[in-house]
Amino acid sequence: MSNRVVIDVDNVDKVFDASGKNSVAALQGIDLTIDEGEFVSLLGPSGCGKSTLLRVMADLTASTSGRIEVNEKSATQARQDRDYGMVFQQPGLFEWRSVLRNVELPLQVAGVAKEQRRQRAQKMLELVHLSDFERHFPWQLSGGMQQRVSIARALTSAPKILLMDEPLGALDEMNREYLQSELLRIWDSTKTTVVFVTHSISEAVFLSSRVVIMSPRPGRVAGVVEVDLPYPRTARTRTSPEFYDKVTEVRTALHAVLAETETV
Amino acid sequence: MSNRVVIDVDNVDKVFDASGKNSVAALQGIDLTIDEGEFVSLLGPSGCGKSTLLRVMADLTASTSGRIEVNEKSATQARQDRDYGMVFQQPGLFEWRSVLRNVELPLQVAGVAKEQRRQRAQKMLELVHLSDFERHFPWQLSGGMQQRVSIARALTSAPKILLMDEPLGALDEMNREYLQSELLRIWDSTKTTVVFVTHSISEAVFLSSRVVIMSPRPGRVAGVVEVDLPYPRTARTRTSPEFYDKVTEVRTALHAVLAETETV
Amino acid sequence: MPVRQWATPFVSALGWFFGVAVVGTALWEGYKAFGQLTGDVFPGTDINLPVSTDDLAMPHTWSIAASLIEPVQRGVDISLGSYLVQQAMVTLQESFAGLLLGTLVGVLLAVVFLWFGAVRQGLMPWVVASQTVPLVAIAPMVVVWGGQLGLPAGITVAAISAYLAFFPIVINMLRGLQSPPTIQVDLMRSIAASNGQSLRMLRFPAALPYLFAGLRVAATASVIGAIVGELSAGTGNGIGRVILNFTYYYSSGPEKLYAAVLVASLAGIVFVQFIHLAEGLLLRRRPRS
Amino acid sequence: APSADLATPGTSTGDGVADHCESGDEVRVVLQWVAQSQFAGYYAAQDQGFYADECLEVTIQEGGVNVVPQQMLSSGNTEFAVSHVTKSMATREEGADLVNIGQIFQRGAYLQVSWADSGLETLSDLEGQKVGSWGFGNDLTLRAAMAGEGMDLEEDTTMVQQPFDMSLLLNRDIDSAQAKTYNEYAQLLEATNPETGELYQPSDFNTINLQDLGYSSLEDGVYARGEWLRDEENQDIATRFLKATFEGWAFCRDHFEECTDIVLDNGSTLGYSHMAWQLNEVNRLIWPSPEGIGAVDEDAWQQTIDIAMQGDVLATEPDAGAYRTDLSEAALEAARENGVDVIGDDYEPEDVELAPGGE
Amino acid sequence: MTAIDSSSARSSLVSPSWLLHNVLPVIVAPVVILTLWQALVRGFQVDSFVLPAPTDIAGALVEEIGTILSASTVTVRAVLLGLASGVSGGVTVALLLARFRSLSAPILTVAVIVNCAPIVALAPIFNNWLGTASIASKAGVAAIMVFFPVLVNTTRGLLNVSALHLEVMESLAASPRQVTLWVRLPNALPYLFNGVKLGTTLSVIAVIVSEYFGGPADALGVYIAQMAALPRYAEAWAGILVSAALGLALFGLVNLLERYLMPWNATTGSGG
Ligand SMILES: Nc1ncnc2c1ncn2[C@@H]1O[C@H](COP(=O)(O)OP(=O)(O)OP(=O)(O)O)[C@@H](O)[C@H]1O
Ligand SMILES: Nc1ncnc2c1ncn2[C@@H]1O[C@H](COP(=O)(O)OP(=O)(O)OP(=O)(O)O)[C@@H](O)[C@H]1O
Ligand SMILES: Cc1ncc(C[n+]2csc(CCO)c2C)c(N)n1
Ligand SMILES: [Mg+2]
Ligand SMILES: [Mg+2]
Repeated sequence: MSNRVVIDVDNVDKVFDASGKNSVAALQGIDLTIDEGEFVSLLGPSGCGKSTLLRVMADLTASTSGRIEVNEKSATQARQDRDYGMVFQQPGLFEWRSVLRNVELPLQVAGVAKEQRRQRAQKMLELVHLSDFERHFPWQLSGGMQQRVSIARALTSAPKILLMDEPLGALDEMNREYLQSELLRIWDSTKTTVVFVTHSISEAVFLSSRVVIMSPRPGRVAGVVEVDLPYPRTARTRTSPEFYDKVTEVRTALHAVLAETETV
Repeated sequence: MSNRVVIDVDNVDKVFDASGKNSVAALQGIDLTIDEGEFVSLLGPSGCGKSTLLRVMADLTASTSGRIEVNEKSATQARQDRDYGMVFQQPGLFEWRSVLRNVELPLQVAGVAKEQRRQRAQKMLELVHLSDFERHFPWQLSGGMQQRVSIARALTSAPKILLMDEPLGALDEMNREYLQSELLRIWDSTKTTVVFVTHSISEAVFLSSRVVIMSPRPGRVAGVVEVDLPYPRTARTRTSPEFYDKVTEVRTALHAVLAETETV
Repeated sequence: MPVRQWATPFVSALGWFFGVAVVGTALWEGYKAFGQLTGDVFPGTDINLPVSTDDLAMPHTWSIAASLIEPVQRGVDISLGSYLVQQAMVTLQESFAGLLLGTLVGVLLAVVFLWFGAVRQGLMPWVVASQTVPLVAIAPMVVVWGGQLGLPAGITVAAISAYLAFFPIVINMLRGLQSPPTIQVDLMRSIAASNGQSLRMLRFPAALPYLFAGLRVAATASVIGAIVGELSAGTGNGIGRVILNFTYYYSSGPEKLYAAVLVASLAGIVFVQFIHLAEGLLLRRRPRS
Repeated sequence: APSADLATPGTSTGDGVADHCESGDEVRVVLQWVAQSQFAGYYAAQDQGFYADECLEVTIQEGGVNVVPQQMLSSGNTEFAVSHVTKSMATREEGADLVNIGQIFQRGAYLQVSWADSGLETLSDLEGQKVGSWGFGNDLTLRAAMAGEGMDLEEDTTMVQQPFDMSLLLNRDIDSAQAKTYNEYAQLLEATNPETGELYQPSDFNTINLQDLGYSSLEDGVYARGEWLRDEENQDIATRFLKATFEGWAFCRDHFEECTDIVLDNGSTLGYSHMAWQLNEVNRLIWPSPEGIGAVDEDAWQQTIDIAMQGDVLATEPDAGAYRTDLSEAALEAARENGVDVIGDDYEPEDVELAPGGE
Repeated sequence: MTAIDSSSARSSLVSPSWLLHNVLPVIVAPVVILTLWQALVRGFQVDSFVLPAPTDIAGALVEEIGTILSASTVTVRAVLLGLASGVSGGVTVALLLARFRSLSAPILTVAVIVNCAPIVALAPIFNNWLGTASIASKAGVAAIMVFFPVLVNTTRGLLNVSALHLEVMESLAASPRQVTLWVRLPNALPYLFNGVKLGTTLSVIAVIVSEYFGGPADALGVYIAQMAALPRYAEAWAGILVSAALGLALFGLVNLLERYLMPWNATTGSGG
């Protein structure tokens, strides 16, 4: 793993509705550096600002103050250069497009020629094992398959950075574990940098090289846990004592945060 | 824990659309006895018939064959005697009723006088820590709070049996763990018998005295795991080695089922 | 030939229509026979039936049907039926033009409202108010405006029809354009899609089902608009004018008015069914809700 | 030949112009109401080829409720319109440049009809009664006549918007109805008395003739736009149009039955006897025309304007350009040269018997 | 855990920025439109028979307000009667359909189809049936025009109840009457109101069209038509203005009623 910094978040604040009397301090003094090829999870209770931080990184929301640098440029520039791939909690596929044309979308927006983008999209569908479904429409797929399509879509323009906001949150536990493994396999084969938002302690531990724990009101980085379990991680990893230990470590850190701020 | 049998499921089959060509054998030869005061979880992959079994017990769906006895009478009689309290995956509150009036509903249906049902509903809201919200409408509450209201509603008529179909499935992990503890506290204070459907291994282990593992196509009882962790179970229980061992045991049993039937 | 799936609503609507025709005829004749029997009062009372059943107020269904094959007027060998269909076609052409115009204006307005929130805030109440203006009242003036601009009367009628049609289009189209969930909007932004791309690739396709819901309402409205417009347009054309003429001649041939009203209703219904057909065809790949 | 043009029903277009013409001038004329004998002269001129002889291709456009000829004329949707003096002068006051170029009807035709058994015999008897009125300017003469009796239509009676038929009076929903001699009055006499099974007779009704009370307003006349008339060529067209129209009316005076048939062939769905009655009554409104058909009698004009001003429809007297007689005089001259009797001194009305339903 | 605070939503109703974004444009738009209109008419010397100036219309409104208002009462009476009978008829039939559910699909289909017919065409027939001079013929057309959207919407509301809600009631062994009273009716209210809102504009159109085909002479529809034909356009426009105001007022009234009857919709029931 190289040490080139891909995302550098420096003392970022975000206040919603700053002037109104319902102002919410969603982020406060966030400092975070993410290196190339890392798999970083943002973990924390609901409302602690995980999504907001991700959206600020992706230039979907402007920060109130502070500085964000992505690949040595501004987040806006990075977005316009199409450095990002994004995956959300819901697949958000366009129901009027076939699976293939959904995956093509980012390339179409970027103006890539038809033949070329088709080939590229087919490759991505192979990667997520959905080649047989390219002519299907989203509603003909199960939720898990749809989410795999949306991952393919995010990867299709070979983004340097993959930003994922609870991409597996809507799936049941069995499907979820299966897709976690898939995700690691894809990450391994594409070598992108991943920032991954989740509520689930075990998910964060299983996937990440680093877990960033956030605390709410205002959203702050409450701690970082390095997860030194070796990759590739498999079904066996989940039953290993080292895994349980990490889970316990993260859980303890998180509960400390919760205790500090008053409970749910 | 007494040994009085509360629910006795005897060789129950359920076939949907039996005559049609899309007939689905949702349940086959289910045998299950649940004793008074037990907390039993039904666990299994999607589509294995957990909800169907619960609904057959609740007399919301008729079984195709077999016999169900609840408190020594038929399920229909039990439903008409209002022996059940039900909680579903979605809170299913009536958006035109205030929180208090939602909780009052079962008593109103039963014809209980206004003053009396009001007092009882207020007590239930206290139990779920929502006394401050009795005049609010459902949309003014978060998902977790709504689910607590629906639990209060299920408890308000002091049912002998609480049937819950993935009541915490829609919540995020933190909220979910919090409500799991709440649920155990309420179970402890009301001494009802609980049948609880879930996808989550750790949830099933944390809550139950017994985990019933089901296998799909057709839905069958594939195994039962006794969870002998002592009550009351707390946040500490989740980090204990015994807990991890039980989780691993259930995971192994479940994976055996999955392997047998082919995966996802 | 197997009926294609997108066509089934259309075919079943036709089936329904004939069902309604049979039941309607039976009720009409039943009521008439009852009234004739009791002398237009409720039996055993002197309370009058709400509608008297003589042949002037309620001609027999068969005389209505028979009038369709009789010549429309002296010395002309075209039947009332084909005359009415001809006239209904004129009205439908005006309605269609009005619907197109209304849809164009409605969609443009919806896009403007989407992009400029202040314009929406300022104009939306007036868009609602526009529909409470009695169309019949302004139609004659619209005709004058059309004449001043040198437009043929048919176009003026279409404009009046468009006035009624654009409203459901704006409302539904705006709702449709705003319907994509945040996730999809964010996705387009994250891949640096331009406003135009976002409109073309996301908002428009997402709005299509809403547009069609609006079109169905707008189609009915456009027929009403065309009929009302014809009352004032002075072209002498269209089923609206025919209804008016036959109203004038009601006492000498009530069945003609009924025939005209029936054909007008049929035209409106068929028109909307064609919208359904187009919808089924265009959205056949979408999930059924 | 039936000339109703079914491609655009409600209109009638000629089949081209006469052989001696180098080319045809296309013009349109809008009527005040649907095809009926009230407009027989125009249909006859079309049918008999009088327009074609003048090298005109005329499209006759039916009117109807809401089709306001003055409006269509001022908006440029037609070259000629048939309208009343009161209505067109009101429109002129609002800025539309409408000019009367030929006053066809020389007399008014307004009746006020009630049941004989109601005892309503004079206008003052109508006080407190339910009185039907068509409105749209057709109420002005009645208003003026009532004002002459010191009454006010709104305040002293209950006014009911009268529809196109006489059902309100026949059903006794109103006490007194407006009627024109040539149309609604006939509708009453075509209706069957349910008690006798016979047609109603004039003796069943009380009629108040507003003209007899001295209130006559100039009704159907031909109008064009002043701005359009400024063009000499258009003046020529107008003259030719008037000439052919005058000939049409003369034809209807002299060929009563043939003319009735022409009207019926042009789309009227009312029966023969009704149309015959109507033509007879309309002929009476025109003939004799002492100054020749189309002339404007200044006294009658002034009385009409007075009625309009009294009815609050006109604020000021129309200016001098409101009517011109030069075109109709030229048309009269040309028609006379053609051997047409444009005065009708020896005109004798027919005797028309109404059949049930006007058949 | 946070509750979405209702008071905050309400208190923001009077914040300056809310006024700026929601109220200002509503006031600015008509000022701009009327100014442009006035300038256009005066600047280009548009004849009043084409388009009268707003100031002329205002003048006519002041002068004629008595006549117009008394004409309005005649029209409004028919509109209200039509609206009331259309709504009650629609709701009654909808309740019957919810009770006899097997009938609901065919009848609803028919209703949807009939609703596509231009019902204004019935005006002359209703005059003939119910009496030209009577209010019944005007209100009748309005009632029919209101009836269908109300029926279709309300039935959908009564039937489109959430399966979950029904299951909750079933698990409580609730009687059919209880289900209707506590689930179907409240569920149908927003649907009903959508139908009624459509009905308000429809009923005004229906009555004014019917008035064209004959009826009391002192009605708003007749007033406007007469003025337009005479032509006194300023007066006609004054009448049009009042009738649009009536339509809007009726619409607003229904919105208010909706808020009152559905307090749980406090922020979502914006209507329109
Ligand atoms: N558009 C917005 N306007 C105002 N407040 C907002 C907005 N978006 C988020 N917030 C507030 O900012 C805080 C952080 O929200 P955010 O969505 O980032 O949390 P999260 O950690 O992603 O929560 P979850 O796990 O529920 O998705 C919350 O208090 C939320 O209410
Ligand atoms: N009403 C129905 N008609 C036909 N088939 C049904 C019906 N309800 C359930 N099934 C079928 O019965 C089987 C069992 O369904 P059930 O809902 O009980 O599964 P489950 O274990 O609750 O799944 P999940 O975890 O996804 O809720 C499935 O194959 C399902 O498709
Ligand atoms: C509402 C209304 N009623 C009648 C007429 C036309 N009109 C005026 S007088 C009259 C009787 C002479 O035939 C007729 C038919 C109209 N324009 N609008
Ligand atoms: Mg989030
Ligand atoms: Mg289930």
